Parts: sequence; C-alpha cells; structure tokens
Amino acid sequence: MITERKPKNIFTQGPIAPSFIADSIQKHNTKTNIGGHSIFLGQVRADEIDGRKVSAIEYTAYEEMALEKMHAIREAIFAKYPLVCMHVHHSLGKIAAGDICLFVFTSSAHRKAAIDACNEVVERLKAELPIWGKEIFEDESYQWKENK
Amino acid sequence: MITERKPKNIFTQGPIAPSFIADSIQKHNTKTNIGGHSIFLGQVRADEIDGRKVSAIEYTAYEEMALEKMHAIREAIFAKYPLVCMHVHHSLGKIAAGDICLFVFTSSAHRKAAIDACNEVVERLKAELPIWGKEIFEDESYQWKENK
Amino acid sequence: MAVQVIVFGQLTDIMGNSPVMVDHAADTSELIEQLNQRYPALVNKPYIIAVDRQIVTVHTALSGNNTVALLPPFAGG
Amino acid sequence: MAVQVIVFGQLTDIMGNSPVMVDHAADTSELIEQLNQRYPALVNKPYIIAVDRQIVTVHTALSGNNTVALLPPFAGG
Repeated sequence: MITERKPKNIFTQGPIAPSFIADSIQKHNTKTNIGGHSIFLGQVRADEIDGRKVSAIEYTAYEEMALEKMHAIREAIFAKYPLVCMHVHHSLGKIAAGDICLFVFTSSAHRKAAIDACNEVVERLKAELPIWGKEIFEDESYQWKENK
Repeated sequence: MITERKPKNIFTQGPIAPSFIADSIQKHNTKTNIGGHSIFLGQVRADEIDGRKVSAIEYTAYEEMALEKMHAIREAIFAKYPLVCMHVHHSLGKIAAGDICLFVFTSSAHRKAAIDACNEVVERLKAELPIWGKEIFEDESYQWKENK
Repeated sequence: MAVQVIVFGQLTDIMGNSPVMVDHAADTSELIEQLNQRYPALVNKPYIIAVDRQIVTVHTALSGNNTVALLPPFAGG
Repeated sequence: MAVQVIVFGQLTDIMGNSPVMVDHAADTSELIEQLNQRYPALVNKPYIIAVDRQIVTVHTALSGNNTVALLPPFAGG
C-alpha cells in the first residue's frame, strides 16, 4: 500500500510573527544532523507610488490549487537537494507594511543545499503559486501588486 | 572631519538564542523600505567520526583581527549590494550540538541583493575570519574542525 | 453543461468574488467568448486558465462538471 | 628586539595558550626557524602568519614591537 504525502497547508491568516519564526528555529535543536539553515522572509514594503504610500497588502489565493502546486514544488526540491527539512508559510489577508508575509525555511547537513533550495523555492513560489496581492494605500485606494 | 565607522563586535559568548533572532527580525518592522530578508544560521552538527560523536564545538578567535577583517568585508558588501542593513553574530565558547553558532542577516528592498549578499558574507566569513573550532566528542576527546 | 467560473486578483474588479455560471460552452474558447460578451472589460486583461486546478491552453474541452479559474499574473511573496 | 608570538587553534596543542617571546628575529623567516627549533612539532603544521593583524608572506621585517600570530586554517561558522 502506498501512502501518499498529503499537501501541507502553507497559508496563515495575518502576518507571520517573529516569535513563530523563533519557535520554528528552536524545534530544529534536536535535529543534530543539520549544519545550516537558510531562511527567506518577505516583508511588506511601504512603496510610494504617485505620492500615495502603501499601508498594507491584502493577500488572496486560489488555495486548493496553490497547495497542490506547492506540494509538487516540495517534492521536486526534496528530489533535487539533500535537505533535512523545509517549511513554507505565506500570509493571507491584510498585512501591514513592515510585517512579514512569507517565511521559507530550509535545512541541510552542509550549507549549500539549504541555501540553493531556499532560493529555488522562493523563485518558484513567486512564479507558480496562484496568490495575489492588493496594495492598499493610506487613502484606502488600491492597486494590484505585480511581481517583477 | 571624517568620522570612520568603528568595527562592530560580532562575537557573543555561548549559543545564539532563537529569541535573539526573533528580536532582531522584529526590530526591522519599522524599516518599511525593506522587502526581503535573507538569513543564514550555522548549527553545530553531531557528526560521528570513527564511532565518536561530536557533543559540542568550542569556538575561539583572534578577536581583534577578526573584527577588523569583518569590518572590511562589511564595507565591501555594502559597496557591492544595495542593502538596507546587515547583521552578523558568531558564537565563542562551547556550543552544544543542535545549538546555533552563526547568524548572518541581510535585508534589502528587493530580494536578490539580500540573498546574494548573505551568501557572500557566509562564504567570506568562513574563508577569511580567524576563528577556530574544537570538536569535542562525548568521551571528552577532541579534534580541530576543518572547513571544507 | 453548466460550467462554474471563478476569478482572482484584478479580475474580481470586473467579475466580482462569487462564482459565475456559464451554461453552454463546449470548450474554453467558447467559454472565454461568452465571458468577453458579458464582461467587456475582460477582453484585454492578462490571465491564464485553469480547469479543475490544472493550467490549460486554449480549446480545452469542458464536460460540464468543471471549475474554470481565470488567473491573472501571480504576485505572491 | 623581542617579538611576541601568539598562536591559535591546533597550534595551541603545541605552543600553549600564552604568548611566547622570541628575542632575536630580524624577520619572519628567522622567527619561524627559531620556533621550529623550540617546538619541533610545529615544523609540518599548516598556518599563515599575521604581523600586527595583517597577513604577511615570508621575509617580512620585524621591528621588535610586533605581535606575530600563527594562524592555522580557519574554521568559523
């Protein structure tokens, strides 16, 4: 009998708290085959566009599709790199400027795998996951975020 | 009058606590020109060598020289990448397997600078800073760590 | 042969947040044609199409139990 | 013309953790020769030399107020 790994949820309502990141790091204390962790954090920028300043980004996603896609990315990354573990968290809802909206965390025995895997996950996630961001300005007007 | 930036201390006695990392992340909440953070963490691995298991690494450094060198690396990195900020912490003393001994943290408006700078700092730091590690085995014997 | 259509991101400004039902559409080309008539603002918008969460190209046959999603450029992270 | 010598890492197993004084050494080559005589185990060990925290090559002149450090391969991180 084959037991398939079920897609993990990556979405969390609201910003990702630094204390959550600390707890996640702390949990790896018992995994003493790890030598290096690579972490990427996305933070909401207060961009100024035509005199209006972004106060928050409201994230939405096609969740079922995003989780299936993320699962495929995860499988590909584990097949490609000798990782000990990998964790991905993305915010949904309104995230204020200065808050963390993305947390990618990879760990491996030697640093190269963790670093390369982390970068590749961030790139693929931005290109392939059906997630959208509404940049909300201080005056309540908005525009849709575009990834470059 | 030219005011030179003084070398920052990077050394901390004992392991780097996840709560310290969380505090460091939290402090960037007000820097709303940041869009991406890249973090590398070194963790002490319980390597097994000829049946003996590493229980801790004891780090020592030629501190004055390391701080001067780190200062030069910092200046070069800031000249090369559009970073908002950069923080480096390295443990001294005995760090148990599973604990964090290195924390490199770079931040920039767009992710590429933070990621590339973080990787370069980690590589240069390992190659250029006069720091040594004594791998202490569970039976109290030891060997000197070698970076590959 | 009713197909459910859902949209995201900037397309919700045109079609709203609720699923839209389209009655007769044998394939995705026919579906888009009908949507373009009902929502003229949709015509020049950039998006890709997913049928039952799989990205498809044009002329994909629809069975009637499908959920079709119109996905504007992704902007996660 | 006394020069202070400090060592680190695996070299402390040979020369200890305290600074070692060397009386007459006009340059780093002479210094290393004398250290090799006092500490034969040093002869084949890999290290680089820093004079007053600057990495130098062989035959660097010493003034007498210098601190010479012998640095085995670095292993930080």
